[in-house]
Amino acid sequence: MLAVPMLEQTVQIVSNERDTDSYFRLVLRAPQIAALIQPGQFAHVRVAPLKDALLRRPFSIFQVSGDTFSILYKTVGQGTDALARMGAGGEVSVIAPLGHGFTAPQRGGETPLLVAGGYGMAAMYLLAQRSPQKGIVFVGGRKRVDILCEKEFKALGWDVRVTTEDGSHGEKGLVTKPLLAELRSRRSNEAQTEKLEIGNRKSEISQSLLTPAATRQKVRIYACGPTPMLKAVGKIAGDFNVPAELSMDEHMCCGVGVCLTCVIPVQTGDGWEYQRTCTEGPVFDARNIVWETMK
Amino acid sequence: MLAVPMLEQTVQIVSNERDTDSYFRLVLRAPQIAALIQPGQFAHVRVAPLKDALLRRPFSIFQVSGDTFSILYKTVGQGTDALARMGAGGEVSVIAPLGHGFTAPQRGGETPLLVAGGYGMAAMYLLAQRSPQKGIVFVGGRKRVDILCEKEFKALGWDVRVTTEDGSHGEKGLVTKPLLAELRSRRSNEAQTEKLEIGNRKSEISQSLLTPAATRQKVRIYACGPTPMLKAVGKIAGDFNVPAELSMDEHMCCGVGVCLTCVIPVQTGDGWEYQRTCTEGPVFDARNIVWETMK
Amino acid sequence: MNLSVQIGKLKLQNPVMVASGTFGYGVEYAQLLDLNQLGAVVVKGIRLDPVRGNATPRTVEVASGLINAIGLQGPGVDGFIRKYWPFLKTLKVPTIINLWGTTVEEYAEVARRFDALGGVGALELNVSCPNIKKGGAQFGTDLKLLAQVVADCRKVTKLPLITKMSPNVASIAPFARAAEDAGSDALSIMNSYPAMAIDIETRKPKLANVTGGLTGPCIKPIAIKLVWEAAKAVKIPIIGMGGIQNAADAIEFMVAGAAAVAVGTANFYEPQTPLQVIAGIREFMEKHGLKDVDEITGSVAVKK
Amino acid sequence: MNLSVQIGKLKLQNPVMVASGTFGYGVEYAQLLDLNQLGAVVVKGIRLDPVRGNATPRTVEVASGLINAIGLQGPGVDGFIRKYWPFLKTLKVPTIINLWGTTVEEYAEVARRFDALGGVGALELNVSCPNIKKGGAQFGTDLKLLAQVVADCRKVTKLPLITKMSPNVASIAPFARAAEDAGSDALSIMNSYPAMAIDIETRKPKLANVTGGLTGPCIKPIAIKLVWEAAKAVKIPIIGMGGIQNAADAIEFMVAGAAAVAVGTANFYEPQTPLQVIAGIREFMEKHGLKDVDEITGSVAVKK
Ligand SMILES: Cc1cc2nc3c(=O)[nH]c(=O)nc-3n(C[C@H](O)[C@H](O)[C@H](O)COP(=O)(O)OP(=O)(O)OC[C@H]3O[C@@H](n4cnc5c(N)ncnc54)[C@H](O)[C@@H]3O)c2cc1C
Ligand SMILES: Cc1cc2nc3c(=O)[nH]c(=O)nc-3n(C[C@H](O)[C@H](O)[C@H](O)COP(=O)(O)OP(=O)(O)OC[C@H]3O[C@@H](n4cnc5c(N)ncnc54)[C@H](O)[C@@H]3O)c2cc1C
Ligand SMILES: Cc1cc2nc3c(=O)[nH]c(=O)nc-3n(C[C@H](O)[C@H](O)[C@H](O)COP(=O)(O)O)c2cc1C
Ligand SMILES: Cc1cc2nc3c(=O)[nH]c(=O)nc-3n(C[C@H](O)[C@H](O)[C@H](O)COP(=O)(O)O)c2cc1C
Ligand code: FES
Ligand code: FES
Repeated sequence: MLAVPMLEQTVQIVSNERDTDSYFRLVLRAPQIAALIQPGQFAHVRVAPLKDALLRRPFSIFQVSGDTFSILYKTVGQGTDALARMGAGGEVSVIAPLGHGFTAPQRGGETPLLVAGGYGMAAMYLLAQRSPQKGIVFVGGRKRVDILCEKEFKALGWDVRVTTEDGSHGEKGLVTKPLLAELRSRRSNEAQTEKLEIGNRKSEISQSLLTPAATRQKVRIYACGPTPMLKAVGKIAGDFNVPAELSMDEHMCCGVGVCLTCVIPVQTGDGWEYQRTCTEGPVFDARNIVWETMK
Repeated sequence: MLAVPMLEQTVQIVSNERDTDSYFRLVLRAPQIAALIQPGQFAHVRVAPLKDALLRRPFSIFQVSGDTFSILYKTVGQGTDALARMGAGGEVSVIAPLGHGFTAPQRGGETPLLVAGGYGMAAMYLLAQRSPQKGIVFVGGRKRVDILCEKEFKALGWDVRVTTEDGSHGEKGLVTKPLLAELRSRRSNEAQTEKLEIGNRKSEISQSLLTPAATRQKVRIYACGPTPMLKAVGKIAGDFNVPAELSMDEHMCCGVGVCLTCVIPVQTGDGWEYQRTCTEGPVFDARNIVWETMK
Repeated sequence: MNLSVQIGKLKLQNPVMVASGTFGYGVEYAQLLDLNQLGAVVVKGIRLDPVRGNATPRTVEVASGLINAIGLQGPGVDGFIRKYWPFLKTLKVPTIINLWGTTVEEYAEVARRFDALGGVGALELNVSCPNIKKGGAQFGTDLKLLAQVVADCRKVTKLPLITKMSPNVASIAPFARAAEDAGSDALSIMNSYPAMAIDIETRKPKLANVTGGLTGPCIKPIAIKLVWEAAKAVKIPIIGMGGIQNAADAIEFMVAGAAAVAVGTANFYEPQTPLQVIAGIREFMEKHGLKDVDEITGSVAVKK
Repeated sequence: MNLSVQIGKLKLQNPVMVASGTFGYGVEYAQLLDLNQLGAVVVKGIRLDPVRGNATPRTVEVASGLINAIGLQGPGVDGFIRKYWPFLKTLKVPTIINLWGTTVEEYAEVARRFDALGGVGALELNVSCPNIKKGGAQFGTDLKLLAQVVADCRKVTKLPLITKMSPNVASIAPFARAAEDAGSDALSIMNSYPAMAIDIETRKPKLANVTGGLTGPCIKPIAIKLVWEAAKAVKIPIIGMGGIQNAADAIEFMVAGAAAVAVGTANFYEPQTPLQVIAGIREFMEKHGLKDVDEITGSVAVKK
């Protein structure tokens, strides 16, 4: 039960600068925390200058570098607004790292397909950086300014596919559009391969390709973004029988599993139960989420 | 009833600097307000960075210079602490000028005796500056750092008499000590004059000196400071039959007369009633305050 | 765009009033804002005779709120009429008189006096002040007394009667219905909530009266719930109040079921609040394409 | 310097507990603070069977507070004993079980089960949760039901019984006395206050459960008053809670009449709060030259 090692510390702001538009990057000096972080985990941040709002705010851990870690956040309300006004040298209290992150991609394992909407990109960087295999990043947003870290992912050598709803950057449409296209093309390639191989003598490798399981093993989806996007990705993954890990964005209160605010319905043997996004999650296996019970 | 013209404005901080120890001087650019200020009035200041505390804080108006006015404040709690952290260029909302201040000293009228404890000095400066007559300032404090504006009053050409409770500056003791001494010496001088003149032929001027009323008219006490000090000053003024105007320091809420928080018991024809420090005051005639009913 | 609302037979140009006891007698704020922009001015609670009120300290600041125990200091009916009515009657917006008594008879007598005065917009029966030993909340937390106060005042006046409800009851619905049944034209919800603060250094209560009433943003979630519950229980309009700081707060009360709102404690720190609320309601209506402010009232989406 | 306090026959090394539902089952915070420094660990409310709880959203932040409607999600008695008891029983400080039921019989049965378990410090009867349709506050706002729950639990266990009081009553004194008379060894005051928040853009309540319970600093002045009133009404010790953020808050509850305190909502944003409170109480005792923490309890200077 003491699965995830976490620390509560008051740490120094190294920098807090605007990225694009309403997005900021906050770098914190926190050597002990930085050393513990796994991709997909989050930090629970107390923004001291908040007036009558008491709760911490959860943010995915974006990058880890030496004795620092950073978050990439969008100003959407009083907490993030107040945070954006803080400067280098200031202090914030953080509880981190928290939650169960993504399954690490394995060398020679499934090809990672990352799907991110808006600040969902923040949850993905460490995964990509630490992955022994390069994959594809599907990144979507409403408009050009919502497309974050394109450069960073390209610098890692990943294939970045951009979509915007207004078409101001990359392909016009939702992020699921190129994802679907990619999965379809992979399926038809496989089907092609299958047909070819069925026509010829079957090798052991081609044998495994015949089974649906094989199709599944070839790629693994990792997604983070708004819930409707995650739901769509989950559905696509189901349709294609591809494993998908979704990092869920639920309102949180304690962040450590005591208050039971952040629950989502998760399938269990005979039914479903509410599990905590902050503790059992934020990353859940898409197949286990009972979407019908969520609003 | 619309006696005091007041304004609510968000104004800029010109400077906010430490005076001595825990005292700060805040200068605000507020041309319209500055033009209206009378000695003894106060400003009701909203300190925006306060967290869950909502109310404005009242401060005597210290100095007026061109299009600015200033306050001199001591950090004693969350509001003044937060204020002290604000810097030039920042903004505060003020409602000012508020309250009924001191009676202006008249040329050839009573000699003003100012009595101040701690930040009470702040309420006195404008009075001294605008007085056509120079007088004496009795200033007291716990220790050296509580003695404010000594230089400023000296620069105005006033006689400044300092007391500290620990003797670290000026005379050791309470501020009432030199006040009492001064009043005693004035009385005995007058008695002297009286005796002399009674022995000789009486001039018209000496005639007026014979009546108690004459004694009263020679000095007028103006006081601001902690309530026990004001009470002591009020008593002394009564004993010597000298008029005294006391600027009362009561907790305030609205500052404009609607909430009835800041009341003190004031003698009326047949009894007493609660009057508002923010509206009928902060300056009251010492003779009218019903000390027994105050805590 | 129609912002006017109806409280009994009284028509207000907009739904934003000020809460009794937080706006004096109007005149005090006349320099800082144009009173004629308000929905109505509600004056500090008045009884027959002058009232000295409680000893000081009378208020204490707490987290996101204030506790007060003023003790209904006031000039009495005659004093009010002499000192404040000449100014108030010149206003273009109605004055609502908040009144109280120590007996049912006194409530009725004060109501009669203000009925006779002429020109008063409505009477608000304060049966919920927690800070006086006799009168106030004593009447608002007893179903029979409440009904009697309202009924007896009803007999002496045709002015709209607003009953100012106490939150300090186990359930507000029966009290709301009792006031409605006894002839109240509207309900004001809520008065302050009984509360206390102690200075740990001196061990003394921070208020001379020991206890007081809690107001301000801290009580808003309680007030919203009470308005929502009362709105389900009665047909008469509700004036929502408790911690309103801005238009969003006011609209929240209206969505919960209030036909009008009152700004209270916020006046003390931001006297422009009532006007900001009116402007904000207008903006909200524009944004949401609403023609009449009553489309907001009771629009909360709760499955029955 | 003696910080220990007595709750029935249970001795606590210091008067600072954590409030049920804000500390999970202890284990979750074990990495962030030394649980063995606490007065006691109070676990989330448990009934006989597992409880799924309410739909989400379950909490919403409000001015200086929080509204929650968790709906008492929990593993049930067996699940608790399997999953959490092995850890809790290793602690050097007592575990207090917060329990509830949908019938008087269920309360007693859960009490019996925990009595039989052995090693439990005390039982806290949650008769005051506002967020469940059956059970909870239903029992704490009805004098007869309250007395029956306490009496029936009393029959099945010698463990100290703490009754967790609802603030949503017109007057707490009779309820406090009813719990005392029925055999309760202590009272916890207070549970959350019924409240509501609405999203004005969507018109939807911000909680799936529509209403919830208000907690945090915003309710402290209400809780202090209730503790003060209950302390005048009963002889049994009171555990004060509601918005405690620091030692000064805790001491204020004690001065008002509490023998012990619990830190609730503050754990969510500052998990070190309980330890800071303990340290601060020690400092306060030193500063004021107090030898025993019980010198603080009920020391409020109010003229009778
Ligand atoms: C696991 C996780 C990871 C996240 N990672 C990021 C990230 O990397 N970058 C980023 O910009 N944002 C991230 N978010 C969302 C971020 O927590 C919210 O944007 C933030 O809490 C908003 O706070 P506020 O005070 O500015 O907004 P307000 O709307 O004023 O907040 C009011 C309350 O609602 C909560 N809240 C509001 N929006 C959200 C939300 N979307 N998710 C959870 N709680 C919310 C706040 O925490 C607060 O309690 C993440 C959320 C979760 C749960
Ligand atoms: C007419 C008047 C003139 C004043 N002039 C000055 C001045 O020139 N310089 C100066 O330093 N101080 C002055 N004060 C006192 C000043 O208002 C308080 O020191 C200040 O309000 C403390 O606020 P805080 O938030 O720092 O303290 P806190 O103790 O945190 O304040 C809590 C609450 O108590 C009130 N309060 C606390 N102390 C006082 C006090 N002594 N008087 C009134 N309210 C108080 C606060 O306004 C606030 O509502 C004056 C007070 C009055 C009434
Ligand atoms: C200082 C003060 C005085 C009050 N006096 C009265 C009063 O005389 N009559 C009355 O019915 N309500 C009185 N109230 C209650 C308010 O009218 C209002 O119901 C309450 O403050 C809740 O609104 P708010 O949170 O916006 O302040 C008073 C409130 C305060 C803060
Ligand atoms: C999220 C949450 C869950 C709670 N769950 C319980 C519970 O299971 N049983 C109970 O008796 N009280 C429960 N409470 C009430 C607290 O124990 C406490 O009485 C209340 O929060 C007041 O204290 P606070 O203001 O310090 O939080 C809960 C409170 C919160 C905020
Ligand atoms: S946020 Fe409290 S349990 Fe997840
Ligand atoms: S502070 Fe409100 S009347 Fe004086």
